[in-house]
Amino acid sequence: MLETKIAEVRLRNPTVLASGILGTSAAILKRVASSGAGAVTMKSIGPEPRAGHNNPTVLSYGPGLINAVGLPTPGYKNMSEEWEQLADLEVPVIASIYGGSIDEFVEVARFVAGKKPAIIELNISCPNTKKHGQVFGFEPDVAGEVVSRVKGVTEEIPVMPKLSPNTPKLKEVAKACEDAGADAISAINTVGPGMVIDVNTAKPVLDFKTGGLSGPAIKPIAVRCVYDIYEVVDLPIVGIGGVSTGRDAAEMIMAGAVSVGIGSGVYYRGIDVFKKVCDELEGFMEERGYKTIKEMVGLAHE
Amino acid sequence: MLETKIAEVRLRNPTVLASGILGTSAAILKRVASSGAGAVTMKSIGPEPRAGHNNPTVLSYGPGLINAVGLPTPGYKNMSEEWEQLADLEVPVIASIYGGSIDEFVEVARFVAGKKPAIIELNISCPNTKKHGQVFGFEPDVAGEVVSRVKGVTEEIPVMPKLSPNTPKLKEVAKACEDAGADAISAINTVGPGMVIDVNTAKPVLDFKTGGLSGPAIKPIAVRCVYDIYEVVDLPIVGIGGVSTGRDAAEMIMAGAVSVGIGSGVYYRGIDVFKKVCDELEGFMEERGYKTIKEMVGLAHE
Amino acid sequence: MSKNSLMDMPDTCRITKVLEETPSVKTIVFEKEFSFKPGQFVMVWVPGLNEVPMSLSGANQITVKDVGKVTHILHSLKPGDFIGLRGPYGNGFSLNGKRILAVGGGFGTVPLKPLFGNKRIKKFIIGARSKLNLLWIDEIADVAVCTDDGSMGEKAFVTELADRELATGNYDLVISCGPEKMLKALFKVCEKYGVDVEFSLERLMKCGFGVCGHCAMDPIGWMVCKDGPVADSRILRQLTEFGNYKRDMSGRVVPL
Amino acid sequence: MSKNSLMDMPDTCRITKVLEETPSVKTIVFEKEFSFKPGQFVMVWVPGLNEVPMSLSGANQITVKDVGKVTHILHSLKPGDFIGLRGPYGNGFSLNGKRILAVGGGFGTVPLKPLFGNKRIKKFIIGARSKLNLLWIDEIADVAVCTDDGSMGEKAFVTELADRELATGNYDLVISCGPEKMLKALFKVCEKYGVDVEFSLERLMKCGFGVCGHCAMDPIGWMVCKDGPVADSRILRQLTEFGNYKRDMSGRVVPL
Ligand SMILES: Cc1cc2nc3c(=O)[nH]c(=O)nc-3n(C[C@H](O)[C@H](O)[C@H](O)COP(=O)(O)OP(=O)(O)OC[C@H]3O[C@@H](n4cnc5c(N)ncnc54)[C@H](O)[C@@H]3O)c2cc1C
Ligand SMILES: Cc1cc2nc3c(=O)[nH]c(=O)nc-3n(C[C@H](O)[C@H](O)[C@H](O)COP(=O)(O)OP(=O)(O)OC[C@H]3O[C@@H](n4cnc5c(N)ncnc54)[C@H](O)[C@@H]3O)c2cc1C
Ligand SMILES: Cc1cc2nc3c(=O)[nH]c(=O)nc-3n(C[C@H](O)[C@H](O)[C@H](O)COP(=O)(O)O)c2cc1C
Ligand SMILES: Cc1cc2nc3c(=O)[nH]c(=O)nc-3n(C[C@H](O)[C@H](O)[C@H](O)COP(=O)(O)O)c2cc1C
Ligand code: FES
Ligand code: FES
Repeated sequence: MLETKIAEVRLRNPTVLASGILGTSAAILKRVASSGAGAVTMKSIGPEPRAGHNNPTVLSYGPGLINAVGLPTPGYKNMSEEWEQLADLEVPVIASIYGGSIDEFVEVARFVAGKKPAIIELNISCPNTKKHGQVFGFEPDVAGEVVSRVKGVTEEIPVMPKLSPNTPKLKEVAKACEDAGADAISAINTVGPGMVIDVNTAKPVLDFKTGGLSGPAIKPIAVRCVYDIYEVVDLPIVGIGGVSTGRDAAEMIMAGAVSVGIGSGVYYRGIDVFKKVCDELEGFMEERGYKTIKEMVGLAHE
Repeated sequence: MLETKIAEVRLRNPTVLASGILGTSAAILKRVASSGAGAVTMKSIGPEPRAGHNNPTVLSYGPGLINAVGLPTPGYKNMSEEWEQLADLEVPVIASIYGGSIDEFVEVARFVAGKKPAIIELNISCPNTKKHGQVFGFEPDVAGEVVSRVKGVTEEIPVMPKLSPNTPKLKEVAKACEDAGADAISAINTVGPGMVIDVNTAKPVLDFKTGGLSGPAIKPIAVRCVYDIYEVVDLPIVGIGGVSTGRDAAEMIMAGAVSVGIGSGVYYRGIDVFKKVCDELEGFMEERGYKTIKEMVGLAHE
Repeated sequence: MSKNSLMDMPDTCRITKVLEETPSVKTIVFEKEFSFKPGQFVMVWVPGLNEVPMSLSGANQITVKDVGKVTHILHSLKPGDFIGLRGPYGNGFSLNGKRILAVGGGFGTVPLKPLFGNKRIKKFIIGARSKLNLLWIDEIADVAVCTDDGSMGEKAFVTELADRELATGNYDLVISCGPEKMLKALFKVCEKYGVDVEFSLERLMKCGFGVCGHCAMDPIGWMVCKDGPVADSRILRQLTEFGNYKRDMSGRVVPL
Repeated sequence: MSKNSLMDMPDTCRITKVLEETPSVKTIVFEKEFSFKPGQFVMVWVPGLNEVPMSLSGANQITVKDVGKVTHILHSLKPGDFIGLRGPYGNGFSLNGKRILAVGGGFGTVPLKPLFGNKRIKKFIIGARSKLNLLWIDEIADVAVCTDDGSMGEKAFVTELADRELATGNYDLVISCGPEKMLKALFKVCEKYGVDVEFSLERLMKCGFGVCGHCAMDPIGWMVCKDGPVADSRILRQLTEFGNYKRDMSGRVVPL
């Protein structure tokens, strides 16, 4: 009942671990898979080792989380144990990658494609560093170029750019990605960014000062973005942002997603959020008479 | 202790009723003033009568509010009773205006200036209609033109553009407004927009389908925007977004605001939120040894 | 700070029953049960169309008069259809009296229904244009009925019957709901006898929870959705707007 | 869904007292009181600098060894200065035993402090490099002391003393905190005697609440911040990473 597909990749259920949550090692990815996820995304991988920002990097401000981890990565070359252990993972593995230039995207993508992940996700949407991430996702032409250059080296591995809610040109970016050959789209990355200031010391709390928002606070933005993207492209969409219940998942699917990413939901409901969301979604589908995920995709567009 | 100033306008305390909350009539503005607000903003006034969207227009999604009221307005000409009754209001009145073209902005501004409000706020940031609001606030040149054209007809009344968090060019827009002669800046209007879909019926809940987010969910975004604007302009800033406690107000002030707008706070703490915020802010200032609001403005920039 | 505020998002549930009360009034019964105070209302969302305020005529029902676009569609709904509900909103009747006279004019009887049988209400006066529009009169023990056309009960306005009742000196509170012009006239009568009132008012509503300001009445900014819908004599004496004008969707003042 | 989650934002409060425990260890007492379980930790924010995990050595205190940048600044703070605290995090010791042996190595004694006086702990073994590094030994009733250099107590490693104690068969649980190499050796001793353990581990931490994945240990993804920091024998037997390697800030595997 819960089976779905992202491009040609089959998922046993629509829940996908979002990038940057828990995905730092093969071990924890396996644990997430056995907690019920339909697919798992690795923490975004970059060209060179990078420590990311100092702490605090991830906090809760109440209505949601705020983070600026700053894209720490061992660098794609320094992950041989992880790559090996990922081979026998029970669910599809999505490799998220980033670069500080389009060439770097291509460099990382070429290597990573050789490791045969189910999908390569392009992080062109992280708001938490100066030179990476969303700078590649704000303008349609830049986003399109990243996609088409990466597609040139990834052979049969599907490529899925991850879009930012922070550009007013979201629809144009999505369309440019489709035109450039993207096989799927994921959306959204974190919102804002925002800032929290400690009033006793008058200091921004995050080390990077600003951080992207995630969790329940941003769910309506994520739903709207997925809805908007669905209107302009014919690609499968992984809807990410604020999902932590089965109803949230249904909402995202009705907005147009074939599958839902879960990140902050791990904070709100624990590592077995995947199983919980699946059970709730199944309950909802039974109650309302839906037999497949496919039937529900995009229903809100009537 | 709480006195502050926006441009040359003196306020007995930094709390300002944000536009569109309660500000539909002189009567309710008076009630807000007697509930402790330091200044009140009228609901945005447009050129012609406009009903706005059908209901639902304002809802709570949990972490915040979502609204698409759609800029209902009697039209500036049809408000004679309100204008008369506003004359004896105990605190400064800010008149928020909008138009569907720069000419309309000028037309409304000219008339409204004649009514001598303390400040004219330019709503170039509402996300909830197709032709008004944030279409004028996304690009620095457009925003600058609205400001300079309006300045041409408002004589000594200070002009305060209200900025949108939804443009990546926020700093550039702020700078353009300053260069165009703005006397102050208010920020932010609502975030997103977002969408809520009812899963039982697969229908977007708001009549306009999408709506702007406000309240606690967006506070970090508002704080970051004020922080960013403070870095690039020398104008007084009215910081708006998610303020409902004295600590929230202190945070906004430390980010760079001379005064704080309160909208959704009315929902979270009732119409006397203004008095509550003032009491709490005063308590905080006493505890931490601050004697004036001014001392605290922008402290987070060290 | 944190409100349990999903009560302010329409919650869709199924209609279980539809009762035809009069040719133009239907009661819609739904799955959801509210714990409420008589006089409180809910915002009723017709998915994809619009949302309007309706008094609760019971814990799980509203009673709707077909007067326009939304109410017309509400009349066409069938058991199994979904409607969205949020609330309950407003203050409800506080019933600050020991010997209460209740007056219902037309479908203004709706919010009084949960009070049928209330021991402190000594009498109900129910009026309508004609027999066909009378609501629930056989469910009330002590009821005086009147119609404008005399098709049932006395041919009179509820104000006349109320005047007569109040002359007995037997009442210390009048509660009522109905057309505002009627309420205004009734208030005059009550003031003449020095009897307190609690009247349920209506204004255009958007948020329903005291944020948009659309329902605020002059000159004190009394919000029908949050401070009301039930106003007592002290409030009514201040509301210069009462019985005179209201505001349309744009916020423009229009006569009643 | 709604977590009372401002506990996951640093709450700044003032330092009230600073105690010098050894030349390189200070206890920082603050205004805020945590209700906590021994073995739980807090994330300590030095405003404008960084944030690090520290065990609670009491409801309102941490005890810090000066080993690097942040801890060095922590050592320079004075009463009246603000630090930010969030937590408490982690599981704490469950103390699933009746006759417990507690072993503290170096500043690993810190999380054991709230257990001084616990009736089920029959004996403490406290070891350090030298006399100067021994923490709180005169506050414990039944304590065996050892130092690497023999400057106080026995010249021995804690593992040797533990081996001797366990040989008596008097214990059903060993709890400990200290350098991971020491814990690894101690675990071997305990396994030899078939005695269960609860050891408090350390890994680089970012979120502290089970979201970033940075502290997860191979091969089961056991998260030190949330599933730990206290691991029991069943867990330790599975952690191939234990005593061997860890991950740096970038996530790269580095030897211990
Ligand atoms: C507190 C309160 C309780 C009410 N209880 C009941 C009830 O129990 N039963 C009942 O049948 N009606 C009740 N009403 C009136 C009901 O809301 C209107 O009849 C309904 O909104 C009409 O909608 P429409 O689209 O069918 O009519 P329209 O064609 O839109 O307009 C007809 C009239 O309905 C009123 N109206 C329209 N929209 C709104 C709105 N958003 N808010 C308030 N009034 C509106 C206006 O006066 C308008 O002139 C109540 C109103 C309020 C304020
Ligand atoms: C659960 C737990 C409880 C701890 N309890 C205490 C305690 O009670 N007293 C005490 O003095 N120390 C304790 N530590 C260790 C303490 O966190 C480190 O000593 C401190 O982070 C060093 O920071 P630094 O900047 O001074 O050192 P650095 O110069 O940054 O590094 C020195 C070493 O400290 C460790 N370290 C640095 N940053 C972190 C981090 N974010 N998370 C974990 N380790 C880090 C690394 O191993 C690093 O190699 C605890 C650690 C953990 C995980
Ligand atoms: C702590 C944290 C780290 C993240 N790191 C990454 C990352 O490395 N790459 C990426 O594409 N997205 C990253 N994200 C964004 C999430 O994948 C996701 O898009 C976002 O959090 C919204 O989903 P959520 O509300 O379910 O968390 C991170 C989010 C969080 C909270
Ligand atoms: C119901 C509602 C109506 C609003 N209408 C307007 C408006 O007419 N003009 C405007 O400039 N801003 C309008 N806003 C935006 C607010 O003034 C404010 O900028 C925003 O809500 C953020 O502040 P808050 O979090 O304190 O609500 C509206 C907001 C809400 C919630
Ligand atoms: S309807 Fe919005 S304030 Fe009453
Ligand atoms: S520190 Fe983030 S998961 Fe443990």
